[in-house]
Amino acid sequence: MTEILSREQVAWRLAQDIGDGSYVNLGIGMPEIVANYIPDGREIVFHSENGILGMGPEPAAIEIEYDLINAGKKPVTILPGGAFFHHADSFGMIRGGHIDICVLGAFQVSAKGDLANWSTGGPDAVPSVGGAMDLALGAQRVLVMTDHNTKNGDFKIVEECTYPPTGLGVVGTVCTDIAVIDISADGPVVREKVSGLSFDDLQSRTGARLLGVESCGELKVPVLD
Amino acid sequence: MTEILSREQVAWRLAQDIGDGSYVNLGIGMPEIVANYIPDGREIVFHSENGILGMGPEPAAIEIEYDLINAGKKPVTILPGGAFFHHADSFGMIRGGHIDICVLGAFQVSAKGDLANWSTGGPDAVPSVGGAMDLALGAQRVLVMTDHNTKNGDFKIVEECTYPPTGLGVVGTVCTDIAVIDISADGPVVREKVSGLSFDDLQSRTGARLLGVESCGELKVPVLD
Amino acid sequence: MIDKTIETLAEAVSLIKDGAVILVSGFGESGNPTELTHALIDHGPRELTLVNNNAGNGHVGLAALLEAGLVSKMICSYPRSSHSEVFNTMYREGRIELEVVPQGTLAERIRAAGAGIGGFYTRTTIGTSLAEGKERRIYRGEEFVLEDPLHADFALVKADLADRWGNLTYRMAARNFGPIMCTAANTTIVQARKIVDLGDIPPEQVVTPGIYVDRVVEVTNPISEREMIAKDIRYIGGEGP
Amino acid sequence: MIDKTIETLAEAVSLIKDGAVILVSGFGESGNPTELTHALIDHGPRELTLVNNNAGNGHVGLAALLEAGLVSKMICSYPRSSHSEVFNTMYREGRIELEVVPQGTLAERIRAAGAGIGGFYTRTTIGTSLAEGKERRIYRGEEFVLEDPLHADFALVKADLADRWGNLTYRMAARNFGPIMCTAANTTIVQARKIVDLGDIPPEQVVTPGIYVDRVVEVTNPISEREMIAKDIRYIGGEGP
Repeated sequence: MTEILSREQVAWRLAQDIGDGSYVNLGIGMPEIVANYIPDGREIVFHSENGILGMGPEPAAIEIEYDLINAGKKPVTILPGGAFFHHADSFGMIRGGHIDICVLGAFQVSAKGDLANWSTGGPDAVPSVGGAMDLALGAQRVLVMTDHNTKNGDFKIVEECTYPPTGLGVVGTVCTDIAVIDISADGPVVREKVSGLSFDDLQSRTGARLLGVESCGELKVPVLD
Repeated sequence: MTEILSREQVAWRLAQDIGDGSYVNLGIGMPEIVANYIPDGREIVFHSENGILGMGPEPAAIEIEYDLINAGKKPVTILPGGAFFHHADSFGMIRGGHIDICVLGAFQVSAKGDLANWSTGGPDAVPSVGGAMDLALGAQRVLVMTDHNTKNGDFKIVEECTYPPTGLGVVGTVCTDIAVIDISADGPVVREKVSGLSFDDLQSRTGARLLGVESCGELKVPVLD
Repeated sequence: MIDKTIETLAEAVSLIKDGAVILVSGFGESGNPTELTHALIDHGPRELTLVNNNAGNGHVGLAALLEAGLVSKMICSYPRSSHSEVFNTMYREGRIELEVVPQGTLAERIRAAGAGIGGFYTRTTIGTSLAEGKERRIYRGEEFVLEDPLHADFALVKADLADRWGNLTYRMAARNFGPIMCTAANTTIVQARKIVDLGDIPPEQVVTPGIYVDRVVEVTNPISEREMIAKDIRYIGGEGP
Repeated sequence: MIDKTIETLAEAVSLIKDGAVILVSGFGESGNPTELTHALIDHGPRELTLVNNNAGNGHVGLAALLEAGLVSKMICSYPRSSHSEVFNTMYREGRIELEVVPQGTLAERIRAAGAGIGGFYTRTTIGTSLAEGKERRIYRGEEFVLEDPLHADFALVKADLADRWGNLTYRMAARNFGPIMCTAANTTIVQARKIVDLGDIPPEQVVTPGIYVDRVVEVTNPISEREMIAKDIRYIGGEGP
């Protein structure tokens, strides 16, 4: 039987790849929970686009400061060693390649690492790009956190993105609910897949040809509440 | 007999043209003494390229701080309301047109307001531009403070600069030891000249055709120590 | 003597005319000059172009300004939010023009305007629809697009401390767009929580030097847009809230 | 755990190799990382390119580095000064290359490198010999020249306070080029007057966030280049001064 990871387990798995001392930006939404699963002993500095380094967890209700919110507009805290700066400095930091890792959600990731995560291109949508393009292009390494398939079972890892791209060739690794896939120069390489899932099964759920059949390992995560 | 202004008197005359509340950058050297002659009751904010607004006068010897120097590398003070900022911010302030008045020295000023003040173009000179070009182009109004002629009696106000230009069409007014001359779209207009000097005499000491024979007034300055 | 302090919000915004381009500080509900924005509604200039990261939330501040029919164009990075129904409706009905700019490019365009930069190259938007029609440059093997500075007639900015020279500090992450917006407008109008004596802000701690600021009005207890939105309070003009 | 503090000056500069491009903070005699510069002389890499506003004074710091024969090129705005005889002589004898950049363009090129900007347009140098051969742009009727970012391998920077994350403050006008240089180098090496505990620098007062800093060494009583020059003291390498 195929084990499917919960969102928390995907976040946990992704967090294992964030090394001690990294400067990390967590995208709005699902990526934010990655902060909860950083392994003990690793000191990570979280960046928020609205001008924060050293961002800490959500405060207790009584300590909420509305002048201290993250890019997702949620109340946060600041840790000792943190800093505030203005928006041009904050995006200079991103664009200038100073952020080690950015974790983003995705509508689609292509075999070449193209990312589509800002617009479904629908005629009725209010176009809203925010900082997605800056982050996708600027971060040293983009980690994508996503379900492997859409709710309808459509591919999210595809040969070519059909949704409008956010950036081309930017994705380093995709962590899904069934696999960890690195985007190499040759295409997507499966690093790990969940137990009970054959490589062929994984391929059948993926819209791009996968490499790594020989080398891939097992995607193991702890039980999380 | 023609009265010739001392440097202090030229500085005094120039200072009268600096309105209350102006943001002013004084070039290195002779222009620096303009700060001593700001009329009472006018509050002027002095800018220094190395990241100071609200710069105050030279300190007493015992209070000298070598971390607090002006663009000419001389010890200065900072007034209440002053601010420090980095070099990119300081030159953004200049280039962005936020400095109201810049007072500069000159080798030559042309009839069209071209300024030459950074290099005599000599083959042996070590080329050194500093902030001169940024200031000449960025300040809202450039006031030039200079002797009317060189020590050899050569013209400094000329039809065309023969020295390498610092900026084209940038000079607003020239204050010399014998006249105050505004650079208009039609050419240099004499606003004031010292008593005892005829317009023709002034013209003979000037390398560009002067306007304002009808309207020019007398350049009056107090006796200064 | 330099004294940039102004007694009333109404006087502070009184110079703003029809057709003005206005930078409005804030990100989400932090750093918004809500009281200045409400004073602008009362003042009532029309056909405004507004620049903000977002496009207003609930029925207060920027959203109330939109709802009052005074705004013909928004320049922003992220108009859509959970409380942006005013903008969404106007946009769908074709009653407001939208220019979407990536957040970092928006910030850099504002900074460029303040710093006298006549355009800059960024990799952001390369390979996307937002780069269409833009000039390109290859530098060290990488492709960049040319972006223009974004100048404005006015900036409305919320600060924490201010003095009579216009020196400003900001509180925590409410700093966001404030410092760069102050530099990019012909006239910068600030609401500060507290006006302090000249010299009370140490010179190393000044974030916006007064040279960038024209008018400062004290708003001691600024209202929280977040609380107003949560309580579904609408700004109806005139006396409040 | 993040700990960017380094015990010795020698270790701090030990990675710098022949041919490196190095940003050196300071303006005149304020904000110069003199101790780091002297440690670099002892370390002895050759064919360096240095970026500083000036080109060294007297026979200490930058001037001593030039005099030691380790530098093949200077990029600066104002090499000439009353005490720049070391540079002047080397330049006249053709022993050092010089790139003169207007001070504001120099600062903006460094900032651009740090902020991922692939070139920018400035009016500075228009109409002058320094604009020759540069790409132009007309924007709103005004002419601008294109300038490239100025990236470096290393930055040597003097700060006032630092913490183990590399957050920095600067003292008075010694700030000058420090904050932008920290952003533009692959490896930023800082000498700070005092290393303080994490959290001792309030987050609103951090001038350089630690993300830009790689190594910090404490130099409690930094020597004054001005005093050394006045006393005509020469740095002779090894033990001092």
